[in-house]
Amino acid sequence: MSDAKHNIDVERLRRHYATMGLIRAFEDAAEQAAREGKVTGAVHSSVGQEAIAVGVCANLRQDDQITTTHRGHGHSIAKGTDPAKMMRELFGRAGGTSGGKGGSMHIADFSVGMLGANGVVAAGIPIAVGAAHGAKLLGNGRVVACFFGDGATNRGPFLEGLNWAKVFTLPVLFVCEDNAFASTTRTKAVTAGDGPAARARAIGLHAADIDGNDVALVDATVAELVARLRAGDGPMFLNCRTYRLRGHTAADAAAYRDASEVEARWQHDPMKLTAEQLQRLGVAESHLAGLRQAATVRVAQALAEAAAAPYPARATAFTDVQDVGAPA
Amino acid sequence: MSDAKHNIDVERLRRHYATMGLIRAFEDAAEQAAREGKVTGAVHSSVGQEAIAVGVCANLRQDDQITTTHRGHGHSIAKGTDPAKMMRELFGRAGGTSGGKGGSMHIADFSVGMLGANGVVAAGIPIAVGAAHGAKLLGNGRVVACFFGDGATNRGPFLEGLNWAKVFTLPVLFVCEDNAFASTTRTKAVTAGDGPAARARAIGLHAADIDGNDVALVDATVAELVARLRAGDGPMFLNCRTYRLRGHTAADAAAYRDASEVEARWQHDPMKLTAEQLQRLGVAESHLAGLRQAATVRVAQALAEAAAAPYPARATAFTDVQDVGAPA
Amino acid sequence: MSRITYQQACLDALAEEMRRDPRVWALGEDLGRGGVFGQYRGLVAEFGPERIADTPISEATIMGAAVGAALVGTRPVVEMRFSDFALCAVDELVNQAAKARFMFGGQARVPMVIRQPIGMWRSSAAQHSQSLEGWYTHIPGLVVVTPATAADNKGLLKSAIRCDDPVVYMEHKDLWQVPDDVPDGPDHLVPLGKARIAQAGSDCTIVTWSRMLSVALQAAGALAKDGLEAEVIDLRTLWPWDRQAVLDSVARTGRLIVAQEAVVVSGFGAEVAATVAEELGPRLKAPIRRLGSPRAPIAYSPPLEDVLRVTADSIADTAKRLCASG
Amino acid sequence: MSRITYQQACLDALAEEMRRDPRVWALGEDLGRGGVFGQYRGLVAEFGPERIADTPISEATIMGAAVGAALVGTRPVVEMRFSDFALCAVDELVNQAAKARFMFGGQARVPMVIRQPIGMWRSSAAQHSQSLEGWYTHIPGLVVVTPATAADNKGLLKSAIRCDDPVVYMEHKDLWQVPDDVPDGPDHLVPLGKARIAQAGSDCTIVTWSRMLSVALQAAGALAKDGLEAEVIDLRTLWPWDRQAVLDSVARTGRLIVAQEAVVVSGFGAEVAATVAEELGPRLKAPIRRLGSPRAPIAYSPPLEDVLRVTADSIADTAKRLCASG
Ligand SMILES: Cc1ncc(C[n+]2csc(CCOP(=O)(O)OP(=O)(O)O)c2C)c(N)n1
Ligand SMILES: Cc1ncc(C[n+]2csc(CCOP(=O)(O)OP(=O)(O)O)c2C)c(N)n1
Ligand SMILES: [Mg+2]
Ligand SMILES: [Mg+2]
Repeated sequence: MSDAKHNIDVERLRRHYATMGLIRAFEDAAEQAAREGKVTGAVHSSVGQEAIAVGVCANLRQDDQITTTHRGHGHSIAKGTDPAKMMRELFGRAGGTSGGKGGSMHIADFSVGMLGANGVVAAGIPIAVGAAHGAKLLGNGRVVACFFGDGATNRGPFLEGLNWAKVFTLPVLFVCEDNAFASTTRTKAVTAGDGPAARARAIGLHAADIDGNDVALVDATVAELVARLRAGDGPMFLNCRTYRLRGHTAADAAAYRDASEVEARWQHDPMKLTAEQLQRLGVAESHLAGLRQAATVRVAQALAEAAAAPYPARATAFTDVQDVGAPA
Repeated sequence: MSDAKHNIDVERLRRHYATMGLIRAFEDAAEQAAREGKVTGAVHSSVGQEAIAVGVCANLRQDDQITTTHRGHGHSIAKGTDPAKMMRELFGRAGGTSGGKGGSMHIADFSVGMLGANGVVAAGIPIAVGAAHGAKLLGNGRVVACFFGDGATNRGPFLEGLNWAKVFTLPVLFVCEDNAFASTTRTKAVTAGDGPAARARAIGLHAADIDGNDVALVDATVAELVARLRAGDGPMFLNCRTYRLRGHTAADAAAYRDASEVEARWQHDPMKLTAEQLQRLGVAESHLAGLRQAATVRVAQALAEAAAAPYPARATAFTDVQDVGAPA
Repeated sequence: MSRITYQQACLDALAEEMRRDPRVWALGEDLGRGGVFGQYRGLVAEFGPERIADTPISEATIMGAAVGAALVGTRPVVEMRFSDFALCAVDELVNQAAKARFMFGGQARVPMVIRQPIGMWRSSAAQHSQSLEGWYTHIPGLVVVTPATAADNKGLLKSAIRCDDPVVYMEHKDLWQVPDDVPDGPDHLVPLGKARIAQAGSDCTIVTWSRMLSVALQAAGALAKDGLEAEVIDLRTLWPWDRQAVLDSVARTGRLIVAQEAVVVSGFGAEVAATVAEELGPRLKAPIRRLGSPRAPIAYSPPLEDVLRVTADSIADTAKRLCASG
Repeated sequence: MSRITYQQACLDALAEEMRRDPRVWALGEDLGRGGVFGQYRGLVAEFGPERIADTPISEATIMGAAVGAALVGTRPVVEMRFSDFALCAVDELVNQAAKARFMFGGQARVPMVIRQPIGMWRSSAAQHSQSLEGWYTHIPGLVVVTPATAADNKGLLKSAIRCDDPVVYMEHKDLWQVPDDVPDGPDHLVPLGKARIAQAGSDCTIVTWSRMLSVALQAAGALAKDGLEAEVIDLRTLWPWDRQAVLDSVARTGRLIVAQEAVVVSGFGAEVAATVAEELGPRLKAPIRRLGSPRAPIAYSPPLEDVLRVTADSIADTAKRLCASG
């Protein structure tokens, strides 16, 4: 059985829903842990944006690669990172994805092609472009998806990176998560012109501009774009309209926007939309509740494990610095 | 009498020709002096691009402001800088525009609103934007023209500066001198999309894209754009198609392009085009030759004066550094 | 005198200077909502969005536009949020702001303040924790200020805003909530380039700045219990720095410790140590000692982060050893 | 042994390494036409435009793309043209290249070489003349190399390309045409972190690097005529630097001069001086002396530019005064 509109099969959509639920559960737990002081660094939740991560990464092979941002838990999970390892990272513990050295803003998991989150807005763009440049030089057929926010489109590397990718005909999919905010500022208030896709087109990229809360739509659109990447057509651009349902960080109450605005946006929550779609396709709500429950349990377990895990050995503060000239 | 096409009056066009001739003479002399080792730093000639400098600056008041690039002699002269002072600067002498401290790449003349050349490609863009931001805050009604090359449109500040100017509705005219080269590279080979104007439009700017070798056209176009700036319509963009008739610097023989290509472009030399136009309007070639001759004489005198001028006092190596904490 | 926080002190300073001089304005991301550390809270209500300007995420142009705006006669206060992000705007700071006055032969000045909060702030990790003050002392044309107390964060910020040259103004992220007695009224100015003897002593000299001041004072307290009198000097301004105050002190004590949070290698402590060695070398009673971070990126995990911190114990131990020898 | 220029030496080094390892490639502006100093001349003919890549004027992305390409297993050699322009790419170098290996817990490495020619080159003025090597020694994760001779510009570049961490490789613009005897064949490697005693001596130690080496050797020649034997040490690599070689030498001579072209204040000479003061302080026979540029931007006009230069005379004079005292 499949949804006519996007020709998506129900099993695929069900898997998307399960992964989105896992991301949602992870974000909720991470935010809570941050508020309780158990996670000592900043946590940027991607609640409301799960469909993008899942719809994009569903079209990537394990050895394809992604770069992400400060708001990267969802992308990591969608690409295949073990949430338990990532939670240990947030807790700064041994066995975390980066051995506790990076925390939430520097999640990376090279084993699944997750080349790293970034604490500097837009800094992942040139890195993704370079990874694609490397893939082309090595001829390994990999493609790279580069996630960034709408706020990042006002930084220079956005222009430079897109131009570079086009000039060198690189297999990069640029994915803008157009969530209406850049920290406490409405992105529109500081952004001129017709948006990210228009900017990309002016640099010669093919660009799609879609509802990023519709996971089937994201999936279908990306399938096409990635096929073009693999065919050697050069970089592709995808703008995903969405909304940041939480504060900028776990510490941000986001009082700069009306409760009513946020409530209205919850009606467009991708988890809700996907559940409705699955129900229309005949999947029972009880089954969906089971998926959500499984995610909650898995994350609760990850949380408990992380809280119980030991801190890294102090000597690791000086490992992985550099081969010559590291502190003794 | 006036030229119907651009409704330019002959006296104005004659003045443009004279200024263009002055720039041409200056550039020729400066390049020659550089080759002879009399000018010790790099010289970037604007030969072939004079119509842009003149057509733009003719529409600025003395207290309006400009920023320019490494290739900025023409803009400076067009804005009103004394060529003799500028030549002294190139010779590194006392009495130069920057007291010999800056040289060709750091010409500035605040007395006529010339806020500085720049040795860093695209660095003048944010500075121009900030000058316009300042003008708006001070409410002094000034407008700012910002000159840069086609190569600069691949640097991040291009995106950031244009976006900023539009967001804050600033009175800046961005002028791209689209001369086909960025140093020894053909700009097109490293630039994706439909060119500078398309990029500007995607950032919400009104953009004109014209033949930059037609001084009457530049003048007429800029008249309109500057009127809109003064009316508070926000930043405007002008792409001027032209050609760099000389090497990147005086030391560059530009062997990476065919002589035949360059010859063909000389047929489109703005000095030649303007002379023909003036002749069509009834000005005798002998009069034009007189203008050119006057320019040559004036520059020769500037050159002689510069060569005879003393070097700055050595103590000035430590002045103008900073008020507190300068070297003793 | 009022007891106010470091954060409130700089808020007051900026507001007072903006009232005093209509050419002063501030620009940066999220300033309209008070800035990321609340150090602009409420200012937009008094001064409006033109003078407390919310910008795009465009660090290079925040810095570059401020240069342009300064060249034409306004006095911008630039907010970089974290000194780490200012690395996106180094050309604009180092090649443009710092050099324009000189390159143009003194035709114009660049009166701007560049606020770049520095330092470790629990689990901010490698890209949000750096202390790069030493870098900017190396760049001609720049003034570098590192306030350690609320009183100084008022008086120095006001002096920085009145300075006609670009001032890299580095608050420490771990100090925002720390209170101090601050002189009332708009006339409290702290001059650029003058150190403060935070505690007098005769056995050894501890030179420090920024958040490390409180750690050094703690060490001095511990040393006092062992009968050792440490003199603690807060440099306050790193360029120009108060060479004379340091040389006078070390000439008296014969022993120097420089304590900094930054990476020791090529940190500003090297400049202080090298200068003292040049000027007083053979007259010292003991070798100079620098304390600071080992040369490793700053880790996220609390115990790993703590490995890099200079503690009061480490300062006191070092002082004791120096005083024992010689 | 062949007598070749500094420029030819690094051309040979890059070509040899590109032949040896197909993952090595170079990127930057105008490389296809040989690069701005001819240091890539002819390489595109042998290796093609994929491996000698002409880029847009996009310094931030040249650097950032190289980081990405290094993370996935290629070995990029980045050309920044002038170290001044690398200031447009400091986030990518300092926040990304230098930290990725550590932040990601050692999951990946960033084997890249960042070529940043430094130094005064007649009348290049304030934005094309800086020597900022000291900055990068302050940044954990970076290796910093400053070759002074053609032989080293071959052997060190090869070692830099083989290094698995980011190497800031700073050639000096005034050395391109200087010839030297260079060992033949592809096996000439100079190890990172090892200094070279360019001239042995027992009366004082002159520590230097990059172009200043030739000036120091000239000074040593002049001193020899006065019967003073200066030991001249070329550090070659500033991070890691050969502390032991310097300490051994100064322990013997008892006198240290550090000569650098960079601004003295917070330059790498401060690190050398501070280290020697810490380790040998009371055993020195004379105060340490640093020579370098006053803290002013570099002017265009030749006589003003020359005011900032360290000369053989100033080094020799300083050495004589040190040897007289103590
Ligand atoms: C260069 C830089 N400037 C500023 C910041 C602070 N900052 C962190 S996230 C953020 C907002 C980013 O907005 P957007 O790109 O839309 O991503 P979102 O947070 O909405 O996912 C800002 C300003 C930063 N990390 N890096
Ligand atoms: C940031 C930076 N990168 C590289 C250079 C070296 N450079 C000087 S001029 C130039 C070409 C500029 O091309 P364009 O902007 O088209 O100006 P044009 O020279 O054609 O006037 C380059 C690459 C520089 N000065 N600054
Ligand atoms: Mg956003
Ligand atoms: Mg050009």
